[in-house]
Amino acid sequence: MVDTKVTLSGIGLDNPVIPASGTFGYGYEFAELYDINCLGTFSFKGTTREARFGNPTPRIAECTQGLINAVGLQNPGVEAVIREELPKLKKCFHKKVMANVSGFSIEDYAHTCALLDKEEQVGWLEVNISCPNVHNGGMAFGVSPQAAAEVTAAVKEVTSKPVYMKLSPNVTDIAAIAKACEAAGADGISLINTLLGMRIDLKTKRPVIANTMGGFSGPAIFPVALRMVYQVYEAVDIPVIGMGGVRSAEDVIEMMLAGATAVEVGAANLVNPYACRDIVAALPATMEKYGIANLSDIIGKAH
Amino acid sequence: MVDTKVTLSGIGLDNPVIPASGTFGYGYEFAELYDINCLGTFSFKGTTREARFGNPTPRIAECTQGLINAVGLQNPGVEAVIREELPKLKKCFHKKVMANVSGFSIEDYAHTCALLDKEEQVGWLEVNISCPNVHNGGMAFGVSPQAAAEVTAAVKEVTSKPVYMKLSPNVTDIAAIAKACEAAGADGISLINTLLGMRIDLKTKRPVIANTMGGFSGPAIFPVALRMVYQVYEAVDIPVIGMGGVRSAEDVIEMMLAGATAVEVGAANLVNPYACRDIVAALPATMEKYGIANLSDIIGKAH
Amino acid sequence: MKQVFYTVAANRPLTADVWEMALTGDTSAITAPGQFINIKLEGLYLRRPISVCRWDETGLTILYKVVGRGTEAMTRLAPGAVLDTLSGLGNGYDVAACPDHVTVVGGGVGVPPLYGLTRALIAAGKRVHAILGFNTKSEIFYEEQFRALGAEVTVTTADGSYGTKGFVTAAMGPADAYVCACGPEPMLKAVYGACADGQFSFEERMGCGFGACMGCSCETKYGSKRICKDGPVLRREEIVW
Amino acid sequence: MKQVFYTVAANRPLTADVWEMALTGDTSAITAPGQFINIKLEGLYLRRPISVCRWDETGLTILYKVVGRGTEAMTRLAPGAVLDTLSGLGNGYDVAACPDHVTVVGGGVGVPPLYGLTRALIAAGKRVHAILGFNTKSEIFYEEQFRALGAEVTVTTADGSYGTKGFVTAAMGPADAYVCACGPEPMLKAVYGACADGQFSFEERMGCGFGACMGCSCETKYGSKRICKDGPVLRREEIVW
Ligand SMILES: Cc1cc2nc3c(=O)[nH]c(=O)nc-3n(C[C@H](O)[C@H](O)[C@H](O)COP(=O)(O)OP(=O)(O)OC[C@H]3O[C@@H](n4cnc5c(N)ncnc54)[C@H](O)[C@@H]3O)c2cc1C
Ligand SMILES: Cc1cc2nc3c(=O)[nH]c(=O)nc-3n(C[C@H](O)[C@H](O)[C@H](O)COP(=O)(O)OP(=O)(O)OC[C@H]3O[C@@H](n4cnc5c(N)ncnc54)[C@H](O)[C@@H]3O)c2cc1C
Ligand SMILES: Cc1cc2nc3c(=O)[nH]c(=O)nc-3n(C[C@H](O)[C@H](O)[C@H](O)COP(=O)(O)O)c2cc1C
Ligand SMILES: Cc1cc2nc3c(=O)[nH]c(=O)nc-3n(C[C@H](O)[C@H](O)[C@H](O)COP(=O)(O)O)c2cc1C
Ligand code: FES
Ligand code: FES
Repeated sequence: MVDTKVTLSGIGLDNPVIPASGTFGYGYEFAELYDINCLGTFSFKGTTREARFGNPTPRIAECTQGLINAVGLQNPGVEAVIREELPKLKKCFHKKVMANVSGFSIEDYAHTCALLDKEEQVGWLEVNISCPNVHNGGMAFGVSPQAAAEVTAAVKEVTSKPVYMKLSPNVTDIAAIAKACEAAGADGISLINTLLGMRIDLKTKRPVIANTMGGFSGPAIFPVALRMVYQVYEAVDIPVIGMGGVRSAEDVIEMMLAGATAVEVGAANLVNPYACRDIVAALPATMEKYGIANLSDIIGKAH
Repeated sequence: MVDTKVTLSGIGLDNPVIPASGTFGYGYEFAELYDINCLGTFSFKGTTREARFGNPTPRIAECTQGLINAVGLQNPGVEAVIREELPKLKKCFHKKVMANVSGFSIEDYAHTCALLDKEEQVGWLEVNISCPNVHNGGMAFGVSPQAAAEVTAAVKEVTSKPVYMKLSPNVTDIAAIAKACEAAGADGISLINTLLGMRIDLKTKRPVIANTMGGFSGPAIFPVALRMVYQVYEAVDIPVIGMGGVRSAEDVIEMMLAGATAVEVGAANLVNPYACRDIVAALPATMEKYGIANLSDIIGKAH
Repeated sequence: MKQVFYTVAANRPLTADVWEMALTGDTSAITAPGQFINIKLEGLYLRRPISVCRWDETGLTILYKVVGRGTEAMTRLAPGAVLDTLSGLGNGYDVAACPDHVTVVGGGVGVPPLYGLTRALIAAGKRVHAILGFNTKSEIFYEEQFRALGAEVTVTTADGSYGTKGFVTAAMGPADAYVCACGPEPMLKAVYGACADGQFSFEERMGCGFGACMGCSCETKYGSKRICKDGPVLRREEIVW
Repeated sequence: MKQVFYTVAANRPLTADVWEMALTGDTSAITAPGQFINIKLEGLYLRRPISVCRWDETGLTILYKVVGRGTEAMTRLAPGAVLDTLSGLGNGYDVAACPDHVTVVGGGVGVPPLYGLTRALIAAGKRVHAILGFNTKSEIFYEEQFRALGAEVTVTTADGSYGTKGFVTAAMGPADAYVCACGPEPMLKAVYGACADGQFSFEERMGCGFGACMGCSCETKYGSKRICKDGPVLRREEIVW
């Protein structure tokens, strides 16, 4: 029997498969489709201090082997999440969940994380720094090592839970950002968020997405994601959660060889609602095919 | 009848379709397959001061809707190109060709461009700044506005031909790099070069590419390329040549709507040697389908 | 919602660009007219949402207009082909909430879900006035089928080549107070203005089609709703334009 | 080179993981044994290079080992399926350059191109000693076919379960001075050391397969060559390990 277990900052996971934030809601709706306790854990919808409707529609554009989304962090706000979503989730998911947090200022992040820190259901905080900083001309926190470090430090101050900083791939030097987060106290790094992408409608001759551009993800971006996971694994000594285009057990193994301790699955859930369940189910046979007895042994083995 | 003509720095092209550097050799081998005079022009294999064998093999890795290459600028060196390749090309291609130049120091670029400047066959210089600068710890010229500007200025000094700076997409702020090139005198911007990507072989558990990473291109990268073309078109007042994942007449039109005056086609030539001929042939009917009478009218129309 | 692999039983053009496809397979997830299925097509990343036109225990029928790569690919599916779908998506029309006399108003490929709705309304003992709007005579489909259900049918054509000339609202009168509508957004807006109450089915570009991605959200008087899951049918009074 | 759409005429397993596929269509671009075709498969971006095992005016045969997604997909192709290929790629073996006695040495799926070569050599009046190397008895294929051509055949198995025990070099003697070889690189290197002259066919990951991308370059005594166009066959004397 193969062993699919991994450990993420001291918390054991039955397997490394984690639905990615924004593609799995707050979990309970997928629980109508299958028993989501088969998952390692999951990262819930990006949550902000206040409720947000998000961007105007159209928010979705199709691409070759991927999609662009410009949802714009629609969510009911952290207080409603704690009051309404987490209790619903508790009924169907009996593991620790990963709380994905977004913000538009350092204070936003700290406030939201402080509230989620009190929730027993939350195992890890995953802090998405691809968001625009309203105090800095809208430049994303994640494109500057300094800003990334500031968010990290502010969050670490208000929580005792492990903090995973989720990086934007739209940067020249991903390793520098990861290192800055590590130096500021991050417990782990999650990557990649979506690549900035765009499509134009040939009939209307206008951008498909109302907001012009959006976040591109899906199988198309896998080679870029894998490369960044590899680079960040070399740059830091904290665990890395890899994601970007993963859709099969093979992809999970490839990400882990590059350096991922666990692997998130995003877009694949949208086109196949059973994607994560299917990947979890396929892992043991795929491990056997490639001669892997213990999944945690292969982390970073391609280095 | 629709009109497919466009003008690139004063030189008219019958159509905007240009095989991209590195995927069309020095042209004459494709001339055995079809009459390459149907092309707008083409950009020849990246040429350097000295001959280069390039990187160790394997140099190629397959991806979902794309490939990674780590050819490493194999070429016979600028003198051999002028002595041997251009005369062979002259026999089968009767239009101006685009000379793609790479280098590892500012002097390299200037030297190579100065020699190509004397060649009557050469219509434009396309200067690839994705190459590592050996005098600066191997950081690519294309990731710094200063270094990009320096290369631009050095090349402009030695040539009277229009200079297109070819940008690397592996940067935080593509518009800043494009602006720096424009300020330094560039006549146009070509983009995008390949995204840095990676694959790992599950059987050997080693990177597929001998050099670990390589340049990722093909249909998978189209949304990123389109977005950057759109951003650069807004940032500069010089013409933009768009590329990255183009494989159909529709893609050509989408790139032009984003702001491209002409469009290069790379990876598509490798899987379908007739790709560019087929795109040229499909353009008129595709224009009619989308109500376009004059291709040059739609440049940047999505803005 | 349920993942169902349907088998194509028939696939034929009704007009120059509208096709009718009959599928056989499990329809147990379909509970109301106005729901849709989301179809996976070879080589395309996102599924394509298409309304259920009618269904029974053995299968369903969809009508689709050829507008792009996905619907073009659908025309090439031959009987026997197997389609990976998510079936029974969305809320559908609330038949019980309808009064005794209902006007259904469809524009172009907004017409299909109204067929199943009309059948359900008539089965529930209600009277139906069906206003079917098209651009021109050659684009008309399903007029006879609506009549065969027992509905009073008015066809409008924008160019007057058949039936009432003008848009669907040209055929609406005081009797058409409660409307169930489906069609392009400008039509919905016009119909909204011309009636007192009713149910409106919306379209939006979708990521998932089953409520997971928030790609299709729209604002309503009662907060944001997902067109794919809380819709596609909204009650008139909750709509915010 | 020529783009040819071949029709699958037959496709069957010879061993647990080596299959034989017969294709019908235009073979006019194939001019020498040892050339290959490059096959486009649905859903995979790069074409798959596979050697021509034998060919005539009406079609050709390939033998392929199932190692990954592409070759797995090939096993699912039924007779009648149409394959988009680039045909007649590479230089192939130079039959005219061969002496009167030639030893062909193949390891595993290096064996297929040597079948066509052996046939050509014998047709040209030369004697052929074929050394076919496999891991174990159950993996052997085409032994009879080589014999039927009139070659003297030695089979080697690494585990000794059939024929000569050991690697192909175990079966090479002083008479095997001129060798045409195809197989994994370690085998080629060993054979290189065990012979005086000959022609060696190499494999490399390919971008295009027809000389455009420089993806497959290798260094030789006479400068760099593209395995796909200037190769896959190199003369012994030009090889640099
Ligand atoms: C709930 C719902 C029910 C629908 N029912 C029907 C129906 O019964 N008959 C019918 O002909 N059409 C219907 N449509 C519209 C249908 O989904 C689109 O025409 C179809 O997706 C176009 O796909 P394509 O690949 O041909 O076009 P492309 O333009 O190539 O598609 C590109 C992308 O845009 C999306 N897209 C394009 N047009 C639309 C649209 N109007 N609405 C939503 N997404 C779109 C596609 O799904 C795809 O993701 C419905 C749409 C929705 C949301
Ligand atoms: C000139 C030439 C002739 C060949 N002739 C034969 C033959 O007659 N019979 C046979 O069984 N095999 C032959 N091969 C090897 C064959 O090309 C590979 O086994 C095949 O490409 C594997 O594809 P896959 O999708 O199953 O494997 P995957 O591992 O999924 O392929 C992934 C990528 O790697 C490439 N690749 C994998 N293995 C090889 C390899 N050994 N050589 C080159 N590229 C590879 C694939 O083409 C693809 O681009 C030949 C290779 C070359 C270069
Ligand atoms: C519809 C959608 C919504 C997303 N929302 C969030 C979010 O709220 N927070 C976040 O950190 N990432 C979000 N992401 C990014 C994903 O979590 C993931 O990082 C990215 O999509 C790459 O993975 P994939 O290629 O598997 O989709 C979203 C992605 C999609 C497709
Ligand atoms: C095999 C290969 C070799 C390339 N060599 C060069 C080169 O020498 N110089 C250069 O500027 N770009 C080179 N490129 C980049 C292409 O010109 C192009 O910018 C990139 O591939 C994106 O286009 P595509 O997606 O259509 O391939 C190469 C690309 C490939 C695939
Ligand atoms: S399309 Fe995903 S929530 Fe509606
Ligand atoms: S594979 Fe492209 S040159 Fe050989």
